[in-house]
Amino acid sequence: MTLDEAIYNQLPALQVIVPLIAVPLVAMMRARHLAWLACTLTSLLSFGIAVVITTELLAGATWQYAMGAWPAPMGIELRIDSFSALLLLIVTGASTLMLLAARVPIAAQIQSIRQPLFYAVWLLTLGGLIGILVSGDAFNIFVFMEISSLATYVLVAAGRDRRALAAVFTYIVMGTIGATFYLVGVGLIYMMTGTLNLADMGVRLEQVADSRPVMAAAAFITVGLALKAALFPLHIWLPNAYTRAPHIVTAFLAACSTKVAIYVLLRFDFLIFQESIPNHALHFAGLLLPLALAAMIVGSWVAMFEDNLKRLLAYSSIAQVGYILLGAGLISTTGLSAAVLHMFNHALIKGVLFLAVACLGVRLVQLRLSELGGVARHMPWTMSAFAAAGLSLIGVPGTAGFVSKWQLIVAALEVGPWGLVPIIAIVTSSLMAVVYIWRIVETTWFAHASTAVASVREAPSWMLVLVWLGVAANVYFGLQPQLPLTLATGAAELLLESCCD
Amino acid sequence: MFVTAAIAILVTMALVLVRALLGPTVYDRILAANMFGTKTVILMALIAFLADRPDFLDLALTYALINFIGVLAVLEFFQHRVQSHSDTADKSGESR
Amino acid sequence: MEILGLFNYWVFVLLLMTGLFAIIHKSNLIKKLIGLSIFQSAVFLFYVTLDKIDEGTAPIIRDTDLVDQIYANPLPQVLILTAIVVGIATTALALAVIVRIKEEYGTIEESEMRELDRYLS
Amino acid sequence: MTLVFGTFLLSMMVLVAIAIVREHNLFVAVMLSAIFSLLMATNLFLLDAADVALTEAAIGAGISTVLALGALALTAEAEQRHRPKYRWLSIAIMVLALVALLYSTQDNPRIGDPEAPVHQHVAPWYLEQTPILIDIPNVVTAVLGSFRGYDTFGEVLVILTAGIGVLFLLSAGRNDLLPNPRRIPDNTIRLRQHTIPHVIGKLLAPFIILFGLYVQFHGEYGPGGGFQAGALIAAGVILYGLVEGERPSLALVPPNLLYGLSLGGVLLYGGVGIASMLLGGNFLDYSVLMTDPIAGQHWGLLLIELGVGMTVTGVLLSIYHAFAARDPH
Repeated sequence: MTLDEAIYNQLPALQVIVPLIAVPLVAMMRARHLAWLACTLTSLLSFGIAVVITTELLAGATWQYAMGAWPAPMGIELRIDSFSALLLLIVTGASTLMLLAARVPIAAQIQSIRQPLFYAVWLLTLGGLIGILVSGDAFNIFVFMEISSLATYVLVAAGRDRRALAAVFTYIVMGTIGATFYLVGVGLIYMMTGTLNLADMGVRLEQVADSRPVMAAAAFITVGLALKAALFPLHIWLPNAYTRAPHIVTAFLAACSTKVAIYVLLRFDFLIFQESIPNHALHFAGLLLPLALAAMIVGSWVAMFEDNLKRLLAYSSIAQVGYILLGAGLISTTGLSAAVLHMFNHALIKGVLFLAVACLGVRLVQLRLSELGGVARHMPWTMSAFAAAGLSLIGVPGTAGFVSKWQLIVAALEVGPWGLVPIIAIVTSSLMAVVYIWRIVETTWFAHASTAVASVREAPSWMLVLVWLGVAANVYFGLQPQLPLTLATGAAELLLESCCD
Repeated sequence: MFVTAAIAILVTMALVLVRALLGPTVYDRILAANMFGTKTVILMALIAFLADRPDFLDLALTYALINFIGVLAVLEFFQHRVQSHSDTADKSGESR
Repeated sequence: MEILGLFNYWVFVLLLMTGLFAIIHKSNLIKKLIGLSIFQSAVFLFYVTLDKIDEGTAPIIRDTDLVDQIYANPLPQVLILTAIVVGIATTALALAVIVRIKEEYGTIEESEMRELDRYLS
Repeated sequence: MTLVFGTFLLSMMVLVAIAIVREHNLFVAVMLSAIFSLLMATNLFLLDAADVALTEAAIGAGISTVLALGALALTAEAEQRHRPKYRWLSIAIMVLALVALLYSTQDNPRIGDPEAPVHQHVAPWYLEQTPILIDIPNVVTAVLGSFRGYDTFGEVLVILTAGIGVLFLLSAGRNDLLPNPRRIPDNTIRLRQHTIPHVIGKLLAPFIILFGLYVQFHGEYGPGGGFQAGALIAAGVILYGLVEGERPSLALVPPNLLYGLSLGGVLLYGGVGIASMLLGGNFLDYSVLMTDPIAGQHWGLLLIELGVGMTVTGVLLSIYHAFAARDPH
């Protein structure tokens, strides 16, 4: 075995271990620039590993790795398939992009001696999220969920005013309830099967199908993860946490944190409960579809009247969670692949939008729409990037947002006459998105200049380069959606493999 | 033999618990917490013998040590509060 | 005796709900946090209940000549060791947040914090 | 017999939990929580979970009580009475959920049922194979350290996250990350004035630390291991701090050392994993560390438990000092 092969075989483990091992090293550093550099390079390396893994998995295989070399149900197994690969790309990519842009905004918001700790916690968040995605073991997912959650709380609490602390406390309480519910659910399944390995669970649950503990487990896990994913009406922690966190942190979290929870939710519901609970698909859709539709309408509705720019985008995110779960609730290959694709596209869109907000945040303290009048005339590059990403959010043809919304509509049409309801919701919610994006564009470009913005300059050019890189990605994946589409279709087929249709 | 002892300990624990829950002063509760810890240590030792695993006396030892630290911490912080705001601490002690 | 065979699960459910009640109904942040730790403790009880086996003893293997000795299931114990550590980590972090909240707001009552923020905005 | 004991103890536990929720004096609520933890630990012991009982006693009843008291000293001691909105509605929902959950437990396997699925799959393998593959008596340590060593790595990172997080949060607006012994006002009264607790505490502290070391290195043979040992050692140093005051305690074990211990423990754990990768095995495959796989497992377990102990000691003490050395005003 050559060295290349040796490293190649260890890739799944390296994917998760590289950021985690770097944590103590970064935390030891005293110089903030060095800490930033180390953190960014680590994240870049993780992204590289994710790219290599993805190219391997495009064919639709799964990659297994036994931790400690113990065979699967006894030891912990890592299991990467095209669904996890797509999410890995999102998480590591978003982290790298935001870190590259982070130096200036973070220097402005966090004291220099605390910055090494901040970057160490960032790597913990990244490592925790990756750990969830690559894991094939139910309890191991809990452990990594807690690493990423605790680290996320700290990142959010780094926000500059006291309301960040209040938001974080709510977030801690909600997050812990969600995680504990998940833990109870896993315990109930363990009680009925004696195993913690996800694949093994799926097989062994068939023998105890239709028992009350399994139903309770499904309820606990679905509710717990819906709480983590901020599904309406369990979203109350999200707007404040997103609004009060440092801007770059918001950009990172908006791009990936709720999506990882949705990933785990879909895994459990489709791969484990689907077969063991009779009519599970019906229950799942019956519960999820109305909530998803409500989230789409309510989230967009609130966003239309919101004054705070970050809170506005946070409510828009709640609506987007609705889109994703709508696709999943249709329980068809097209629907699921649309959902998974929208996870990817939404990460691209929201990442860019919040990154543009971070650019604004470098120059301005208040991010209320009423005080941003005419800011675009001073920061044209930032705001045109914002507008471009906004178009993608609305779903204008030629952008990434269009592809996944189109897929969603196609999936809804397959359902028959009832599919009209989701289509109406999608169209309504998109029209609302037109309204709130237009409100921002109108205010920032055409409104009378307020005094607060009179003397602002354009954001640092390095950040602009990154924002526009994101915009370019939005257009590229709008015109050439093959890569995410292949992975998403692979994921959908994988999830529905065991299902009825 | 061990069973009888264990039952006696359980009854004592219940009695101590009554004091801990009813108070009325904070000092009662501190004393009750301390005594409850002591009873737990003995119960632990008894269970170890009942289960025929006397090597688990380690656990009872841990409990004894931890209990001591816990009570000292309570006293320390309580004293600290009495001295820093003597009014409020007394009131909260008597009102319950 | 048979009726007590599920008693641990009932206590688990009761504790879960008691904790949840404190989290939802109390305005004091420390009280909420204590509720949260009762909520988490309930799960410890649930998991460890699973490991019990009649006539069994703790899974620390004694002299090898006792071949027919039955041992409890070690796996839930390992999981709960982890969960306890997660619990203390969450508690410590939340306490630090509460201390900071007290310094910034001057109160740790959620209702008062909300009032104060309303003035600010 | 144990079933009856358990029922009795569990009933007491429910009573204590309800009392905690109803109690308005936070100081008393924290004390009752300590009693709750002791009851929990006794129950865990009755359920044959010796390692968990040890951990719950050291962490639940010991460390978390001390931390909560430290935070209380900085915040408030009484809860304000207030009447939440929609009280009865949510109580009704909770009672409904309670009934639903109680209903769902009816199909659970009876406690101690040897036929329960958990005793059929995976667990028997651990009990059978541990003496053969790892050759240590404590199966819990074997599962924790080797079979599911990756979970434990995650757990150490959780603790580290909490440690870094607390330091990060509490350093806001300050010039140093770690508590600085020279900046702490030495006017705190502490228990130094009271001779008996002072003498006993000072006498006991080294023995607690010694006992902690015993638990650390005896973890393969009896209940215990890195977590319990770390908590005990931290408790010993905390005891010293309680009776002597913060400043001497920080001078004895400097914050830098504690920070180094926390990070070093994670590095040691991860380093063992990486070493096994470099020697051609998978991550955390200790068998490749030595020519004899069983000796490799022994060494691996010893080292990772040491890493766990280091991180837990370092983090718990750092967190304690972050609270205790803080000026309440």
